[in-house]
Amino acid sequence: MSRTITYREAVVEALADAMEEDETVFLFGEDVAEAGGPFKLSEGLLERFGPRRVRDTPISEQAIVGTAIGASLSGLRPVAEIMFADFAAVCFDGIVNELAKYRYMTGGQVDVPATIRLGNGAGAGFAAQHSQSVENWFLNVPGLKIAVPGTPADAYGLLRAAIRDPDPVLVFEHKHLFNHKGEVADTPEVVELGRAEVVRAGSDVTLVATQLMRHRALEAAELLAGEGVSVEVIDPRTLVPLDLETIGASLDRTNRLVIAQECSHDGSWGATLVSRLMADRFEMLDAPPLIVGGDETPIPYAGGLEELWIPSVERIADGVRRTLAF
Amino acid sequence: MSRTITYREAVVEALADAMEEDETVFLFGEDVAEAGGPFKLSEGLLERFGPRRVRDTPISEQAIVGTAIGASLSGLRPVAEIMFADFAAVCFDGIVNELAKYRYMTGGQVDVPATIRLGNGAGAGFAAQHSQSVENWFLNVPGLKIAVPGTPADAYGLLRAAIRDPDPVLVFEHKHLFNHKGEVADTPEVVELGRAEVVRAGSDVTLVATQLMRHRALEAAELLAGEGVSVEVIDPRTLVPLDLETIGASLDRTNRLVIAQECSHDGSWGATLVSRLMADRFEMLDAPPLIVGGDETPIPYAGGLEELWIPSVERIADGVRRTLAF
Amino acid sequence: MSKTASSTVPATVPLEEQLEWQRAMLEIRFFEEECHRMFARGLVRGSTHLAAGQEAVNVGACRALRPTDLMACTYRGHAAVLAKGAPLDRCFGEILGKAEGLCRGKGGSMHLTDMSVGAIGSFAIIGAHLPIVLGTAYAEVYRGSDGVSLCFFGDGSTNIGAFHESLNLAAIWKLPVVFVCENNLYGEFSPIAHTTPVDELVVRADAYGMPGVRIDGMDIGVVHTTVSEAVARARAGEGPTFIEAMTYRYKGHSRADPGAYRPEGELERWLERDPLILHERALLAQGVEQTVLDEMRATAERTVADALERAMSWADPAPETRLEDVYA
Amino acid sequence: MSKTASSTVPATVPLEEQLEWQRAMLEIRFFEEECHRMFARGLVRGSTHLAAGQEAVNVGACRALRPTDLMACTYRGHAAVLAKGAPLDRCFGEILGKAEGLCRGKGGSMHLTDMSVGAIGSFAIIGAHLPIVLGTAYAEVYRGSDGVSLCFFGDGSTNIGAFHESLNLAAIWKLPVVFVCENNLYGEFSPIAHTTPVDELVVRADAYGMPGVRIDGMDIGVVHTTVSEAVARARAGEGPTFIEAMTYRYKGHSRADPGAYRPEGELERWLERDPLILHERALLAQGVEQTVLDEMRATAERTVADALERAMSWADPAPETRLEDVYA
Ligand SMILES: Cc1ncc(C[n+]2csc(CCOP(=O)(O)OP(=O)(O)O)c2C)c(N)n1
Ligand SMILES: Cc1ncc(C[n+]2csc(CCOP(=O)(O)OP(=O)(O)O)c2C)c(N)n1
Ligand SMILES: [Mg+2]
Ligand SMILES: [Mg+2]
Repeated sequence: MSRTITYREAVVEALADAMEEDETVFLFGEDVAEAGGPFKLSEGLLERFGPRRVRDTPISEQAIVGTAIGASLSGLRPVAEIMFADFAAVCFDGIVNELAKYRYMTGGQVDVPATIRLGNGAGAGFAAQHSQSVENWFLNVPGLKIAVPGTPADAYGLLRAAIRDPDPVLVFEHKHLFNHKGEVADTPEVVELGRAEVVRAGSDVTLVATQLMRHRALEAAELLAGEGVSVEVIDPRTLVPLDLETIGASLDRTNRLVIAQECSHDGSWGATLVSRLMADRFEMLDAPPLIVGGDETPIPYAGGLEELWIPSVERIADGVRRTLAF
Repeated sequence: MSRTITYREAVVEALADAMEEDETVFLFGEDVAEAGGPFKLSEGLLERFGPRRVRDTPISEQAIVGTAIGASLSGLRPVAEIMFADFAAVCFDGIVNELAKYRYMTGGQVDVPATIRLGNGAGAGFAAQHSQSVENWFLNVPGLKIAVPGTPADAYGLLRAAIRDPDPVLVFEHKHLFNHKGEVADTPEVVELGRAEVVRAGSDVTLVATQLMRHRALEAAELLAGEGVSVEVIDPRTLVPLDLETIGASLDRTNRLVIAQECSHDGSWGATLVSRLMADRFEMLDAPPLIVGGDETPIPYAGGLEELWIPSVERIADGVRRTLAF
Repeated sequence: MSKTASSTVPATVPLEEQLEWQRAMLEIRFFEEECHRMFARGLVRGSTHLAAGQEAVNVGACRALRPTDLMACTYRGHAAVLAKGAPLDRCFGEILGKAEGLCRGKGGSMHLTDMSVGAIGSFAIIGAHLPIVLGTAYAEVYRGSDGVSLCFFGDGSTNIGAFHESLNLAAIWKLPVVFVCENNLYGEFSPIAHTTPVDELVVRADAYGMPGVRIDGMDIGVVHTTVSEAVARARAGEGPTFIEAMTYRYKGHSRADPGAYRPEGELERWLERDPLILHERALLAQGVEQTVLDEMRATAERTVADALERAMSWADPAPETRLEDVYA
Repeated sequence: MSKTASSTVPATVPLEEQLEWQRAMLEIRFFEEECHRMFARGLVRGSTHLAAGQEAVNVGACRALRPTDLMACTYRGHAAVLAKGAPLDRCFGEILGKAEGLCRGKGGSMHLTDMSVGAIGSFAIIGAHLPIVLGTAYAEVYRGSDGVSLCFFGDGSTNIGAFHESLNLAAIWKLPVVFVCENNLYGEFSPIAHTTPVDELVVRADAYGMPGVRIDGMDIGVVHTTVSEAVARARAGEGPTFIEAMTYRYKGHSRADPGAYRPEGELERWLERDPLILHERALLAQGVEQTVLDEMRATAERTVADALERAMSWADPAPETRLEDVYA
């Protein structure tokens, strides 16, 4: 049996179920407890689990990330919330130099099962410092796993997997999807990290997208279906580990690749994916891989401008058309 | 007339000449003044320019970057030193959210001519947190310019250009090259940002590399010349702006691309370059672009391990051979 | 609270200037009320944070500065930016995302900036601007000029790393900075005691050997006097000062927040000491006619409404402008 | 300084334990001397930072802990990690980059870690570990156990943001942490007064409502007593303490630094109060025979030499191990 819930509800439920399952799981961050979370992603959890397991912190992101690392070393499974993902910049050292490298630098002496949740993405007019898709800052940092759920089912399933995982996982929750509704099973599934989802099968072109772009990619695919084009839409769901097999297998059939991403090109996961696929599947491609992304600019505030910055259904469809026309 | 100086001497000379030329240029950072710099990159400058223009700071990288931003807003040309580039992580917010976006978010009200110099790269056993090639963290951050000098001439010329530039420039100075010697003109040239250098002309394959890798790429090219292979070695010198024209023109002749980089693959400038070139020059390539880089791991301490992590001349040459054999 | 409490009148400030304070506070209050209505009508994107209740801190402090002095504030910055002299219409324009907005529609409510009046920025990442005023202040020292940089920030912001680094560097370099903490008792939904182990934030100044003072932030006279002293010391090369101004925000943290976490009666108690009321009483006590004040209020309301109307009439930014201003 | 000055003998510490302190300090001193020679011979990669002179702080503090308590220290951490109980040979092994080094050769001198003895890490990014002990300490609270986390850091590190956030959170959460500042007067080549506007760092504890105390860090008895009290308070749920231990590093900042920036005679003055000498005098005063101490010294020297010899004989890490330990 299944039911329809919002992305936000899925996050709350995942947190609750994880805490129910494992006594070592606890949640902390700014206003996550008494206020139920700045985005209401922990509503009711303080009441249910008490202040030992659901804790408010000062405005101190470095201390938050450090607490997550230390608690991990001591065998707990901390879940830290960084309100807007952009604030990862104020605790970047803890994430990239400590959290990511702890296991390695100690020669494997410890597990570091910390989960860091971050509110990602654009679309609501929060401007350049509260709208970024911040997963791209962490791609060149071996040691982290990166989850980018795009649906309620994945928001639930990837968060549960992240919390169980013995390695640090950054879970980017997309702010513009918090009210997005989707199906989950009565007992929702845990989604293995590193498994892409073929969201829609198709044969003419492989269209890869995450989070908000996944939905626009689907819409574009439907639009194009009306034009007689069969688009396969794939959501990698985690960028590290990256399921190159599923994407590659699709490419082997379609021979054309389009990526839709909510970020500028350089240093992006899309560019990374192109480079990886080129190395292995150069000969499979009939057209140059095409990335539909944000402009090489910060994200503007004004509605009309932000709308142009974020790839639209039409821009994505157009990318597909150009790739097919090559 | 020209002379031979070290990379370190080139940096000191560039700083001195910039301060001589422009009264608004000043240098600050940890131990840059009285001690002449932790890496002796500002030796003699305090004596010459006094404490107003050459200043020591506390161990406070956020304050250092902030000072650079503020001084820029007020019309000075600050040059801030971040000792090891890895420490950019503790002041990441200032760089990516403030410095990079200031002009944009204010609708172009100000120039932000700050220069941030950072000690980059591996090779001396400083381990995972003091050896990274940190330019990759900034690729997905529009608004910054990124210089990666590999020779004394470029260390001089790019730093001078960075200081004159009206935009923020991160200048990554490679620690393992500080004692490296090279030719500079008696009055060394300022190197325009965004112009790659064709370091060695060749016709069989285009080999792109920066900093330490540039030198190994050259050695590999010489090695391969002995095998009858003609390698064109190109050093982009700045990653933003990126001189796609020069690299692309080379590719149009060689039809084969190898990149040597001192970092892991995902989110790297090499992956970015591959993706950009694929978009424009897909049909020019006769073989898949190949990246010779560091492992997808943090950088290990032990000599034998670090040596394996950093691409060697032999590994680079091998990459070229494989590309040619495709 | 006595029904006749009024703001303290600094002997040295001409009545005319004191009337200007009231005018500025009134315009700001009306501005914020318009913003509140604009959200309700869906005209404001993202979030917005009103400073209603805190006007005395912003106006009292900014009017202790010269026009050429610099000021940085937070996302709760409409009041500060207006107090420093930014035009009402272009502030509205920015919040509405218009081409003629202060930042060409690229910044929005949280990022009002007007370099031309010395409002160097509104900062929405907690603590981010404190390091930046170090640089503007050092530039004054560097040039041998006597300009001052003033920096507003909230109580909750005193727990972030950048705060610490900034106060330390400002102190050791003896920079001409005035740090003004707008202690409105809450950081988002958390009362300060929930996150901060000291009762008075001003004790933190001691950690930097910096003079610190805690004042009534509802009393514009007190704010003005205290900040003026700090500014004078800064100009004289005697270094930074930390001022903790006790104040209150009447609205919730941001537009989505009704402020349900506040103890009953708290808002009402603060409203009794509304800076506009306190200062009106002070003006009356100095012989200003009530009708003059009533007219000032009416004019302010009209001025603000006109500014909004103008801003509403402006064009949206042209699409291609989004690609401008990344590099020079 | 009197030629008969000695360390303070805490009445409650058995003589046997006091002898252990001396043994530990001797081994550490010899260990560091070997390191010094190893650099000279090119056996150490990167940089290395010797703690010679600071042994009383590390040993006095670590011996106030239980084996199950946790300790984090800086890149100048050989002494602390050894004091917490890490084996000499595997520490040497790590510095030499051997497969049997504490961290399999992946960490090196700046990153000695031995979780099995509660030495959770040596941290080379200034301030990075202070937030981390918040988590280890909270884990004790979480489990209802009474373990304590002790955190060493330098004087210069008190100017970085992470210091501030950590002391604040530790205080507001009343975490069982003991913060031990090794004030050796310099951060790299900068005397503390060059970078820090307060004479005594301990005043910074007040900014967090945290008990703070400044002590003689050359006197192992004083260190041990002070840390023991702080540990007891932490165990009892009374929260963190800040201890500023005045000490001195005999060598320069790192291997490349001859320490030329020091005023003449400074090193000599500190050497007179060498913790090994002070404590030897205290032991003699309690009736320990000089011959026993001489033999202890000789044994320590031999033990260290043997450990180094063993470590030198170990194999380099196998190439493929560099790809291990990234993920579980
Ligand atoms: C680094 C960072 N962390 C968290 C936030 C989210 N946030 C925005 S406002 C705010 C509360 C700030 O409180 P305070 O400093 O007291 O200012 P006030 O809102 O009361 O004016 C928080 C936590 C942020 N913007 N930046
Ligand atoms: C964030 C950061 N900035 C700068 C450095 C470079 N650095 C290494 S040690 C050191 C001095 C630290 O001084 P102190 O805290 O007093 O410790 P000590 O070396 O005296 O033990 C500095 C600046 C660093 N490792 N990390
Ligand atoms: Mg507040
Ligand atoms: Mg020190």
